[in-house]
Amino acid sequence: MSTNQVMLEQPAAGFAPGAKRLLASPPVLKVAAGIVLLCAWEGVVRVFAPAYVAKPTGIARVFFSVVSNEQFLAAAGATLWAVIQGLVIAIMLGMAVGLAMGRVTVVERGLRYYVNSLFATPMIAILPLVTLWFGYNADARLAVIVFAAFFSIAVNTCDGARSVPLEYLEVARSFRARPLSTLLDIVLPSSLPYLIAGMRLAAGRALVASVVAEFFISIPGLGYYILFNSRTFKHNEAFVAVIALVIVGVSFEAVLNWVTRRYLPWARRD
Amino acid sequence: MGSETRWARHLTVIVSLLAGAAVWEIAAYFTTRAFWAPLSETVGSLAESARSGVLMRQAMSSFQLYLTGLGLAILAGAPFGLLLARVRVLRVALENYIMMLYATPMVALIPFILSMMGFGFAPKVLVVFLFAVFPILYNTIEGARSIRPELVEVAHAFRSSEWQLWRDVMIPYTLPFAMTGIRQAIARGLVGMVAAEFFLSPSGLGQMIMMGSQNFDTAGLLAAILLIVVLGVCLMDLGRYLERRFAPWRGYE
Amino acid sequence: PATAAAQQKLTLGIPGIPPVFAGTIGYVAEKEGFFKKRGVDVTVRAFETGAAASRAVASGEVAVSLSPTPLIVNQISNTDVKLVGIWGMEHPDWLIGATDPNADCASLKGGAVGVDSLGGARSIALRTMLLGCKMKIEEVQQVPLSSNVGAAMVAGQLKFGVLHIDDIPVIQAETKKPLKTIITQKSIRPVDHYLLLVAHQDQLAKNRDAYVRIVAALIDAERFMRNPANHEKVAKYAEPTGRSGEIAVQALKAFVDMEFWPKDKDGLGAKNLEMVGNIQKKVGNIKADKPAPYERIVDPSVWRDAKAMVDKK
Amino acid sequence: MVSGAGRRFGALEVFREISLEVGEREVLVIIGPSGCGKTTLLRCIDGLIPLTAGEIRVEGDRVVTPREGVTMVFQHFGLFPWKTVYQNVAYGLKLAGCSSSEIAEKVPKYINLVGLSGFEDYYPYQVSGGMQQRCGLARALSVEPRVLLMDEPFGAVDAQTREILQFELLRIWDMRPTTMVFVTHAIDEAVLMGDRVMVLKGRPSSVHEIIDVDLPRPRDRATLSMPRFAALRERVWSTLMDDARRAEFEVKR
Amino acid sequence: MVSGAGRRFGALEVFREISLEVGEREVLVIIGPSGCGKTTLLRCIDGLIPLTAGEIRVEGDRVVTPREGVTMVFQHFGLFPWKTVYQNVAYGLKLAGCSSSEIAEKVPKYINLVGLSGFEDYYPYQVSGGMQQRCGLARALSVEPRVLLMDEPFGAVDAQTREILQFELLRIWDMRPTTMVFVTHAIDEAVLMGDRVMVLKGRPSSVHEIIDVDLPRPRDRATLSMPRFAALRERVWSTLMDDARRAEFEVKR
Ligand SMILES: Nc1ncnc2c1ncn2[C@@H]1O[C@H](COP(=O)(O)OP(=O)(O)OP(=O)(O)O)[C@@H](O)[C@H]1O
Ligand SMILES: Nc1ncnc2c1ncn2[C@@H]1O[C@H](COP(=O)(O)OP(=O)(O)OP(=O)(O)O)[C@@H](O)[C@H]1O
Ligand SMILES: [Mg+2]
Ligand SMILES: [Mg+2]
Repeated sequence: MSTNQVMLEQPAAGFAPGAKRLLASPPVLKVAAGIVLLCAWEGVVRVFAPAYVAKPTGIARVFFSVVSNEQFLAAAGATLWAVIQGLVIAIMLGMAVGLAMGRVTVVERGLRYYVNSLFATPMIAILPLVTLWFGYNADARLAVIVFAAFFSIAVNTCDGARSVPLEYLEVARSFRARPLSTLLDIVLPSSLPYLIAGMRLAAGRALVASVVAEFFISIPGLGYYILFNSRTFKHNEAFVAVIALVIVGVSFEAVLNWVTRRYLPWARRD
Repeated sequence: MGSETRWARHLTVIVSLLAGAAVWEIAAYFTTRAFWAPLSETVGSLAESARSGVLMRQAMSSFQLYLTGLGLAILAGAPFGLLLARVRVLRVALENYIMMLYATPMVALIPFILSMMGFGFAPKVLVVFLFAVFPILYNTIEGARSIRPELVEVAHAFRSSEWQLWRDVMIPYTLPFAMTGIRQAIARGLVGMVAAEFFLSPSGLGQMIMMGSQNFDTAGLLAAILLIVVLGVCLMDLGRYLERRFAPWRGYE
Repeated sequence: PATAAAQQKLTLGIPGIPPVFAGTIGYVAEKEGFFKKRGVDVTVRAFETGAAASRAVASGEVAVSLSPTPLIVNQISNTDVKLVGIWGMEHPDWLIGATDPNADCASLKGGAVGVDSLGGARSIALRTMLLGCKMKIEEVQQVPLSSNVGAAMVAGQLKFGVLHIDDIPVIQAETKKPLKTIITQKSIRPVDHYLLLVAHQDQLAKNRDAYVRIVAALIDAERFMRNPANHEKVAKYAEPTGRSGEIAVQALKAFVDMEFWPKDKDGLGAKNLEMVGNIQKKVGNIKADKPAPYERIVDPSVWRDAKAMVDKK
Repeated sequence: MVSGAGRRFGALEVFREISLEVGEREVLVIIGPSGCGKTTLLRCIDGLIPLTAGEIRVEGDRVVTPREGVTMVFQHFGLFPWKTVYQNVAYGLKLAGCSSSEIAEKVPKYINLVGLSGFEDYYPYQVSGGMQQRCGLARALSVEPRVLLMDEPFGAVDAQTREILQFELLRIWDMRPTTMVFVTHAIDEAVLMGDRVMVLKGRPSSVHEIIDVDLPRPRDRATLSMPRFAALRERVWSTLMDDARRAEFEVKR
Repeated sequence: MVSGAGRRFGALEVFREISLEVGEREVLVIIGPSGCGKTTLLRCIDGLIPLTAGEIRVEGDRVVTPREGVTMVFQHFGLFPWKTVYQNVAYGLKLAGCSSSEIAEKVPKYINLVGLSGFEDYYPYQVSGGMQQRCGLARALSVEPRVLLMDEPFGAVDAQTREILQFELLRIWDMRPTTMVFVTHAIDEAVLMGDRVMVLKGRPSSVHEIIDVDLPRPRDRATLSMPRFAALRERVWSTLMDDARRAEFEVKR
């Protein structure tokens, strides 16, 4: 029950409470706000901006031709695939390193400064170096994605592994559990929520990384698609790619939420 | 025993830092200078640019951009977030869109900003702003959603007026969440700053990196990156400090 | 002739997204099948800037790239990168254009001028051309826009830009206004150098045959482009550069007339390159004592062998 | 005071047809299994939420909103984590519109009364649960209410502290008797505190029985040893038992 | 069994010179104010942490690490939130190396014993506190230990549930008496459950008194009404009182 429900429980005064309630119902509100925002965008662009600037009607006009365009699909596929690959690599490496750091003090002390400072670094900054090492190709994009995602996973897994509640470890010890079984039965599940939080962060960073890499390296992908089309003043087309990116970002979020609800029902955030 | 373990703790850290420095230095002798420059040269380059004043100028330019963007994001994000926190209708209407924008990789908008607003200071500030503002909004709303209804009820039980409710409950409760948002904004804003300096008109530390890479001046490139790493770490710590500072009562968590 | 080189996939990097018109020769060689004919498998790829393309060559990622000569000369003079020029385009067609028909040198002061990137080819050209206006580069504001300077001027974002000849008809067609040419590179410095086809020294030593075949294919392409009968076709190939149809044909004529793509020579004029080196030293882009020697910058032997290969047939 | 009260949340009818009257200076204890609507009833009496049937009158007036002179002590303490003990106690007075000199005089008095002197500047998380509830009690007492509503005030503190607090409350009440509605789970407590014990039962719950507690006042530890106490305790227990068992097996949420 | 036991955390000496012996099938209750080291002592007996002085023997062997045949029920339940009730109960058996057929046979038996049948597939957060503690109890009982260590098993459940669970535990114990060390805060509970009640007091704490509980077994609700019960209750209280008061005022952390 949220704050405001408390207040809404106050006797509803005024006329036609039914209509009022309908107007105030969340879906109606959300859709209305969406329409208002789109109209505002359309209006502002029409009045103030040059003709080529993206606006809802323009985007709607080109939308279907763009999403059925092979080049666009290839670009979207390339970006998505790179992000997924990068995330998988980063998750595996990050979990390994994070768990090691979380459970083995020497590893933690040895790596702490590196992992923490690279976690705090905007990964765009190392793009020029990465292109030198990996070349101007998809490998470099993958490398940037992995770099961007790895540290948030490692840091979070490490936090998770370190903050396994002592009481659980105590229970395990009391039942004479062996170290491996403790790791699998307790440390891993108990740091899962942290891992998920890390993945949420990592997914966002990975998307940024892939777009930036494509800007910089000029290889096919949504970032490049945006760059090319906006440079040729086809903003509406380019914006479809932005929408695709938003969808990807939001779906990552949704998938993680779903996974949390479905498989980690106990890890609710209160 | 206590001092011994502390010594051991420092030892591992020192060994690891020294090892890192050594690897950095030695790696340079196994590749060409274009790929990697030794630590000594990097530090030399850093000292050189500090001496010539380039470093100061570029860092100031970056900082100006960063602080302006971040400051605007805070000024706009926090009050608007609080407003959304209290006005349920607004919040319900907008929260999904804000979450969407929170999940959007804002770099993708840079080409549009470039061709619409050009290349001056303003569009760069806009980029930093866009990177920074949504974490603040998002977290403030999260805070508002998680506000403990008991506390609002207490306020009502004591016959609190609307503005007293704001003063005594809403703002104190949401502030730490806004601070979490600001911590995230501090980190994201830095990314925004570098992105703006890369992809809009080069300036500041971003320009140093670009120039270094273009001229195969790897020492200069590494120097600039090192600087950004240090900056990132400091800002991250600052963010954490702020987060703690504004919620001494959060000790129970 | 199926040689070992044929198995290898090679890439030719050209600058600009979308690419500059000079890169048309690459597309012609690719699409007209000259590379295949010479027994190499080459794809043309556009890079954000010529600098990025040359970095890709240095990292071994790309076999050859067309990159701005001043930049390459700087890089070779300042660092130990193993780049070497094997073919080139001597004639820069740079000019400073203005959308305002009354603009002149004086109105440039403090204004925003579109370039490709800071330190990029257009930026260096701007610095040179400003000498003709008795101005320093610091007196204008450079706006890096890759190869979109023209487009930005069309969109009204910019009043001034460093442009190629072929940008003029495009801008005029879009804005339906005449474009004022404030100054041209050629009028300031007739002897200059624009683009170098650069390769990595080690790769070149290892796989020289392939490089000879690439240059041979480019020679073929140049001859093909020279023939007015082919202009329609070339204009179609030039599509990726954003110039197509009538505009491309016009531009093509202008470029062929000025022998933009070197006609039966290697385009590696020693005088031109030394000139570039000296200028770069003078403006402070070269930090070493003096510019790298001609022999270090280029390797004309590849072109010689390629010419022999073309003539043999 | 309460007549024919009923309350439903959507389809769930929490209680129905509850009527009760509390005399002046009387302590009415409400006991019932978890989830039977004790808290809800108390919130209705305080005017925090409206009834869906029946009506509530305090001192003759119908209750629609929290009224002056009625204060509630919450099950969850309801302290503001960002306020110190002192500020929390002062909160009620501040909202009641007391002058700052009045506040400065009364707050220490009540802090002292509940035995918290010396802890004025602690944040709630820094003191034990028992002390937090004392603080909540001081906040409620400080406004000198005519009616005190207590919602399981000792539900969240440990057993020994609870015993201490119970007798302390009895002592405070003896010093300054007020009308009190006291909700609890614990049978000992119900019998010890109440003049009458009202047992809620059923689903929707209603008044099952009202038991008069004829133990003499003032009550103290000796009361616990009286055979009459054990008998009353047993009586309340047997009234409750079946229901409590069933409730225990109901899945939360 | 425990002789001259002492334990310190750094500078803080928690308890010293504790000696006690628990006979077979005897229930020893340890009671003491919060923070006096009850949990710590139990953890030492279980072998989770070592003593800093003295020694502990179980069945003649010195305890250095958790031993087979001794199980602990935790104050905090110690259920794994990511395991269902069934999986939690099975955990102890699995680690004891039971075959899966044995697990499949025993788990339902003990789940039934504590009255949790039908809740096998619920996660801990889905069931009430009382049910969570039953689950912890089933886990401990399922390995059929010879010694049960109970650390305030009913400290976190509500008063009525607590009464129910107490008598249920008595019933289970009557069916299958085991040696038991039972830690609690609550005096009722101590007197009700124990054959002897050991009162810890002081700072560092030590055994203050051991009170023999001469109430007949089997015990049931009627036990509560015996005058002897009230007398023993009062005796334990008066032993505890002063200390508990002082502890209550000590700031946590
Ligand atoms: N705002 C609400 N919306 C919907 N249902 C509610 C709300 N508040 C309480 N309930 C439901 O009303 C019933 C009674 O709740 P209440 O908190 O009054 O019980 P209680 O007797 O105080 O329980 P406890 O002894 O555990 O404190 C519960 O089933 C609860 O789920
Ligand atoms: N791991 C530890 N490190 C340092 N001090 C500890 C540790 N565990 C317990 N203590 C301290 O030892 C003292 C006794 O703690 P313990 O948990 O045994 O008390 P307790 O009697 O079980 O209290 P409660 O009744 O509140 O459960 C406390 O002051 C506590 O702060
Ligand atoms: Mg309640
Ligand atoms: Mg304890």
